[in-house]
Amino acid sequence: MTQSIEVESRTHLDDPLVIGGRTFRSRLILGTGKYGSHLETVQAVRASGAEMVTVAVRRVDLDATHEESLLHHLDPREFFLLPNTAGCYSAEEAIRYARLGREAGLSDWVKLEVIGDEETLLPDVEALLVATRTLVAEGFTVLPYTNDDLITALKLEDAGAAAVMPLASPIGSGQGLLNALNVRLLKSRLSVPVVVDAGVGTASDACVTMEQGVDGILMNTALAASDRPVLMARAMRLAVEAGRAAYLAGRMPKREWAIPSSPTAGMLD
Amino acid sequence: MTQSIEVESRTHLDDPLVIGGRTFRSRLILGTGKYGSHLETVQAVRASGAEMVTVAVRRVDLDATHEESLLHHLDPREFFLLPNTAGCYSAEEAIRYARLGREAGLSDWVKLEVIGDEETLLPDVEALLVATRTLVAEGFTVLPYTNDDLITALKLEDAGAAAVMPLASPIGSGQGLLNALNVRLLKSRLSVPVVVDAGVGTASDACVTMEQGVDGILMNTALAASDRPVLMARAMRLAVEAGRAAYLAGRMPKREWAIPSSPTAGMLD
Amino acid sequence: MTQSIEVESRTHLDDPLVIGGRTFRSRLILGTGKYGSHLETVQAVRASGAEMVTVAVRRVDLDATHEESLLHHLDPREFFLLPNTAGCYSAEEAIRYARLGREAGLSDWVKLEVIGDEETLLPDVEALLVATRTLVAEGFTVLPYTNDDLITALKLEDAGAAAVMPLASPIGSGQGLLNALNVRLLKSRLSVPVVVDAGVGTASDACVTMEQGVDGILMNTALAASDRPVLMARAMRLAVEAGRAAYLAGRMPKREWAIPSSPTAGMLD
Amino acid sequence: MTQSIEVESRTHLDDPLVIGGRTFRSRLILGTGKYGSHLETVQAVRASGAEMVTVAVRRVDLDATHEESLLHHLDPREFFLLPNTAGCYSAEEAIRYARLGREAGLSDWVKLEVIGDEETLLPDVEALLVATRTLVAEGFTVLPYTNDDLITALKLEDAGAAAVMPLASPIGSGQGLLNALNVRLLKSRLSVPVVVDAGVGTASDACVTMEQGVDGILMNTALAASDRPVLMARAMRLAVEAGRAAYLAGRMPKREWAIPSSPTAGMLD
Amino acid sequence: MLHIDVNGKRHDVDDGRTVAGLLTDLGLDGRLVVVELNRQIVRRNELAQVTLEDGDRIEIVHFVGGG
Amino acid sequence: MLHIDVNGKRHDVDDGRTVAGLLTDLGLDGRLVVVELNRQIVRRNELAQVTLEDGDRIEIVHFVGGG
Amino acid sequence: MLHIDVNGKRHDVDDGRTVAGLLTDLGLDGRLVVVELNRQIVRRNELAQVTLEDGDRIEIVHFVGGG
Amino acid sequence: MLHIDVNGKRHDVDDGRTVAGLLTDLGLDGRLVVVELNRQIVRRNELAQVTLEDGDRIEIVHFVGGG
Repeated sequence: MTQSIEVESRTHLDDPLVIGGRTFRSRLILGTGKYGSHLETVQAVRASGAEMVTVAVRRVDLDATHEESLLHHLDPREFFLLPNTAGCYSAEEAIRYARLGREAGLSDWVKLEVIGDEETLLPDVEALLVATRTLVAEGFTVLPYTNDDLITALKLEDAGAAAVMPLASPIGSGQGLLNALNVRLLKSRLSVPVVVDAGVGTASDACVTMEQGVDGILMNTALAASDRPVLMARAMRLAVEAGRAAYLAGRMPKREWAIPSSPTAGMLD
Repeated sequence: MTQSIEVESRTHLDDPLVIGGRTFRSRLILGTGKYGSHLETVQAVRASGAEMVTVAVRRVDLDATHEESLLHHLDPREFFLLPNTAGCYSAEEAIRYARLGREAGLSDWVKLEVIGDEETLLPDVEALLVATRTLVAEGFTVLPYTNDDLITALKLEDAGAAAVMPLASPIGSGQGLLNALNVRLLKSRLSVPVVVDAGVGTASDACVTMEQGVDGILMNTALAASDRPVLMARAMRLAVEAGRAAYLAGRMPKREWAIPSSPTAGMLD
Repeated sequence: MTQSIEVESRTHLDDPLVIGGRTFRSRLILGTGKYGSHLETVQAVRASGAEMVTVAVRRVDLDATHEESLLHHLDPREFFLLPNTAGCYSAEEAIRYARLGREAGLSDWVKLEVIGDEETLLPDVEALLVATRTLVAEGFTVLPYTNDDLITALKLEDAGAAAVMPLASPIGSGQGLLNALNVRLLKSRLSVPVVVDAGVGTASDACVTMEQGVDGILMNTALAASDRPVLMARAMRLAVEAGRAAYLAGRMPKREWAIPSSPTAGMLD
Repeated sequence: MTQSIEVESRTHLDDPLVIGGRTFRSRLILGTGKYGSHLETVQAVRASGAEMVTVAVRRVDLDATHEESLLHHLDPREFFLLPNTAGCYSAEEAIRYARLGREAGLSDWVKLEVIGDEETLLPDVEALLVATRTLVAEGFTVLPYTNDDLITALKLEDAGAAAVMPLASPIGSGQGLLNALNVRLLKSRLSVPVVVDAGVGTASDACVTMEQGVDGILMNTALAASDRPVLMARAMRLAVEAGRAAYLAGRMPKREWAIPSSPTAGMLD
Repeated sequence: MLHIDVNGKRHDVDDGRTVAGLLTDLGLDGRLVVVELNRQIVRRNELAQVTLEDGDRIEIVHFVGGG
Repeated sequence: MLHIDVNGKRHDVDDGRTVAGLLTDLGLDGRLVVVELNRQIVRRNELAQVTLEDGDRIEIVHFVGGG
Repeated sequence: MLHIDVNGKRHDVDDGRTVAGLLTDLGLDGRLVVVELNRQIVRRNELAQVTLEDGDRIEIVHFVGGG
Repeated sequence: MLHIDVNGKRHDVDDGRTVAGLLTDLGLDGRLVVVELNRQIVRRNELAQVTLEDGDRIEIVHFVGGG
C-alpha cells in the first residue's frame, strides 16, 4: 500500500520531456561517435538510460568488405535515432544531409548543425536560421545546435525549431557550462524545450547544467573520451537526474555566514 | 543470467565506504536537524539512501509533556546513529557531550565538533586535536569536523581519528566547495577516509565534491532548507553516486578548442 | 642617463591602441550615461584617462529651457566623441542614428548597436551585420557592439568593422567576464582590435579581461553606478593598465603544489 | 590651484597602511627570492613601489669567494627589510631564525613562518601560535604567515601579532585567491591589518584580493617567475592600487538582466 | 501659418520660415544640433536655405550622455 | 524533601528518591535518556541504586535532530 | 559498359544496370543505405526502376556513429 | 690549533682566535653577518671579546633573497 503510493508520487515528481510531440522519459540524449567499438557504444547508451541517440550521415566505405552497420547494434525500435548534419559548413550542405537522413525512413527529425569554423566548430547562426526555415517548411522536426545567444534562440523558435540546443562550451572541449547566465536566459524566454548540446565534460557539468532548469542535455565526448565510458554513462544518467531533481526541489539560499544544523537550545549548564 | 552478471559487475564498480571497521554502501551521511517534522526527517533520510545519520545530544524538555522521541522515527536498527558534539566551544565540553552520547548505548562513535566562533561555526582546531586525542584514548571512534587545512588533517589522523571531515564551506551557508584544491590535497595525503562535512548547498555541489575523490559527504541544511526536502534528498543521493562514478570513470581531458564527435571522413562531394 | 634609458624602455613596453587609423594611448573607453551630473561625468572621464567617450543621439528636449549641452563639458578637442546607436532595434533605425551622429561633424565613427531584445539588450547579430555592411559602404568607421560569438565576429571583420566589441556580460549587469574562453578565441582569430564592451562591474573584471589579451575595454555603468564614480574611474584606469601589463609580462605557471620562495639551501644545522 | 586641490583630495582617498606603528604608502610587500639576479630583484622592487621587502636568513656560503651581499643592492635606508623564517618546521627553529634576523640590527620585525609540510608549505598553526606568543614576549613585531582559518587568525591577533597574513593559495602555486569568503571573514573580524601572503599569480589575482578589503598583499613568485619580472612588478603595483580604489569606491550591484547606459527617452519617431 | 511636427509635437510657424529660422525660434544653436526633415538630414550649410512646408516632420537631435 | 536542580530548573523530590525514581516521576523512559549527576554520568544499570541528595545537579539528555 | 562515379571513386557497370543492381553488386542492403543520384535522392521504392547512365554520380550513405 | 665547525664544515683556527678574528680570516664583514656560537647568538659588540675553543660550533648567517 505504502509502496504503491510512493510509486505514484514518484511518477508525479516531474513531467516527461516532450519534443516535437514525442515523449522521452530520459532527459539525456547521447551522441554515438568516437567510442572504441559498436559494442561499447551500445553499452554506454544502455548505461546512460538515453532513449534518443544521434547518428551521422556518411558515405558507405566501399572498401570495407564487411563493415558492420551501426543499426545492427542500435536497434531503431529500441532507440530513437536522430540524424545530424555534423560537418556541414553551409545551409545548402546541411539541408542536403538532412534530406538524406530522413530518407533512411526512421523519422523526419534532424539535429541541425551548420558549422562556421573548423577550429572551434561553432555554429554559423545566420546560415542556421536559413536552414531551419527551409527544413521546417519541408516538414522536418528541426533541433538546431546553436550558440548561447538568446536573440538567435528566439529567432530559431520563431522559425519553427522543435527545440533549441545551445552549447555549454565548444564541441569536444569538455569545458563545461561556461555561461550559466545565458542558458538561464534562454530557458526563461523560450517556449520550446532547451537542450544543452556540447561541452559537458563530467558529471558535475551535467548536474549544474540541469540545475539551470533546462529540459535536457546532449553529450558525446564526455563519455567516449572517458577512461571508462560505460561507467561515465551511468554517472551522467545519475547526474542529469540529480540536477533535474535539485532544480525541482528548489535549493536552499546561500548565506555568507553559518547557521547551526543542531539546536542551540537545550545545552547543558 | 544477464541480470545476475550485471548485478555482479555493478557491485564491483566501487568498494564500499569503510570507516572505523564499519561498512557503508552509501557515501552520503545525513544530519537530522531543522526538518519540518520527524516524519519529514525520516522520509528525507530514506530518499537519500543514507545509512548513517547524525544526532545531537540535548536536554530533555521537561515541560513538553509528550515530546516524541526521535528514536521512535529513526530506528537505530535501521540507521546507524552518529551523536555529535554540536554547540560545544571547548575540548572539555565536547568530551562531556561525547561521553553522554556514548552512554546512550548505541556505539562508541562521535562526530566531534569543537566550535571556535559563534558567527561562523568554524572549528577550533587546537581544541579539536586535544579532544580527539582524549576521546581516542577513551576508546571512541572519532570523526572530527575540521576545516580544510591539510596540516591539521594530518595531525587528526595521527591522533587516531577514524575519518577526517573537512568543511566545504561554513555550516548552513550552502556556499558549496569553496576550495577544491585543499580537499584534493587532504584526500591525496590521508589514509583514513575523507568525508566532506558542511557547506554543500545543492546537488551539483555534492557531485563536484565527490569528483575530487573524497570518500563521502555529510550534509543537513541543503535538504532541510530546500523547498522540497524529500526530493532534494533524492537529488543528493543521485548526485553523490554520479560524482563518485565520474571520479572512478576518469573524466575526459579539457581542451581549449573543439574536436568533432562525428567522423570528418566520409563527407559527400 | 639611467633615467632616460628607463623612460625609453617604458615607452617601448606596449604599442598604443590603433583603431581605424587613429591612435589612443588609453585602452579604456568610457560611456557617458547615467552620471549624477555633467560635472561628475567629466571628472570621471578625466580620472579614467580615457581619450574616447561614447555619446548617444537623442532629441533635443524643447521644454527644457536651458538644457546645457554635454559638449560644453566634454570638449571634442580634448576627447574623441564616439556616437552610438543605443536604443535601435533594427538595421534601418541604427543606420538612421549613425547618419545623424555623423552629421554633427565630429567624425565618421559610430559605435553600432542593433539591439535584439529590450530585457537583455543583447545584439541582433543578423541585423548588426546588415547595418555594418551598409555603414562601411557609406564610409563610416564602424565599431559594432556584438556578443561573444566568434563566427559573428569574423563576419563583422569581413564586413569591414574597424574593431569588434564583444560583451563581457549584459549591458549594465556588472556580471564581469562570463566567458573568457570566447573572448580569447575572438582575440586569437581577429586582425582588427577587440574591445570588450559591456558587463564589466569592478576593477578586477577589467583587469582579468585585459589579461585575456584584448585591446581595450568600453564601460559605463561600473563607474556611473559606483558609490564614488570618480574614484572608480581611477580604479578602472589602473586596472586596465595592470591587466595589460600582466598580459605583456606573461604570468607564472599555475601549479597544484607549493614551491618555496626562499632558498632551501643554507639552512642551519 | 586646481592641481593642489586635486593632490590634496588624492591624499585623502585612502589612509596609509600602518603595521606595528610603522606607516607604509604602498600596500604591496615583495619577496626577494628567485629572481634572475640582484639587479633584477631591485628593478622589480622599484617598479612595484613596495617599501617593505622580505629577506631570508641563511648561512654565508664560505666557498663563494666574492658573494655579493643582497644589502648592497637593497639599501636598508631605502627599503624596510622584513626577515622571514622560511624553511622552519618547528616553533623552536622559527624562533632561532627570528632572533638571528633581529640581530642583524635593522628592526625587531619578523615574518613568521612555521611550515607543517614540505610538499605544500602550509603553516603548522599550532606551532605558529606557540612561536608567535614567544616572540611577542621577546619584543618582536610578529607578522605570521598563516592559512585562511578565522579561528587561528583571531588567536594570532590575541597572541599579539602585528598583522595577520593568510595565504591566498599555496606558496609559489599561483592559484590566486581560492577562498575569498574566508579572507573577507578574516578582514571583518580582525582589528590588526590583514595582509594576504602567498598564492597570487597575476595582476587580476591581486586586484580581486584587494577588493575583498584586505590591507595589503605580499608576493614573490608571481613576479620572479613571470616572463618579464619588472613589467609584472609594475602590473602588480597598478593592480593593488586598482583593487584598493575599487574597494573604497564601492562597486555597482550585480544584476541578472540588462540596464541601458543611454537614455531610453528622446528616441525619434 | 504652417502646422509642422517638431520632435513629435505639433508646432506652428509662419509661412516661409526656414529650418534655420525654426532653430532660432527655439533658441537652439545650429552648430550643436542635427536636423532631420521628413526623414532626410538637412546638412548644416543648407539650414538657411530649406523652407518649411505644412505637415513637415522635423527631428532635432543632439548628443547626450550615453554608453 | 530534597531541593535538586534538574536540567537547570529547581525540582523537589522526596528523601531517598533514586535517579530511576526521578525519571519515573518525570514520565521518562530510562532507556531513551542519559543522566548526569553532578557532572558524572550515571550508568543505566545504576539508575536504581543512586539516591539523590539535597543540592544535586541533574542533567537528563537524549538525542534530538542535529547536523 | 558505363563509367560512373560512386562515393567519389570511378566505377564501371554494365549498360542498363539499375541502382538496385549496383547496390547488389556492391553487396549493400538497400534498406540500410540511402542513395543520391546526381544530387537527387533516389527513393527506396524507385531503386529498381532507375537505370544508370554514363557519367552518373552516385552517393551511397548510411548512418554512422556521430554526436 | 683548534678544530671548530663553521657552517657545518670542519675548520681549523689558531689558539686564542676570537670570533671577530675568524670573520676576518674568512673575509667577512662583521656588519653584514650574524654569528651564532654553540646555539647562542654573539652580539656584534662582543665579537672581538669571545675567543674560540676546540669543538665550537659556529653558524655565520646573513640575509639572502627570500619570500
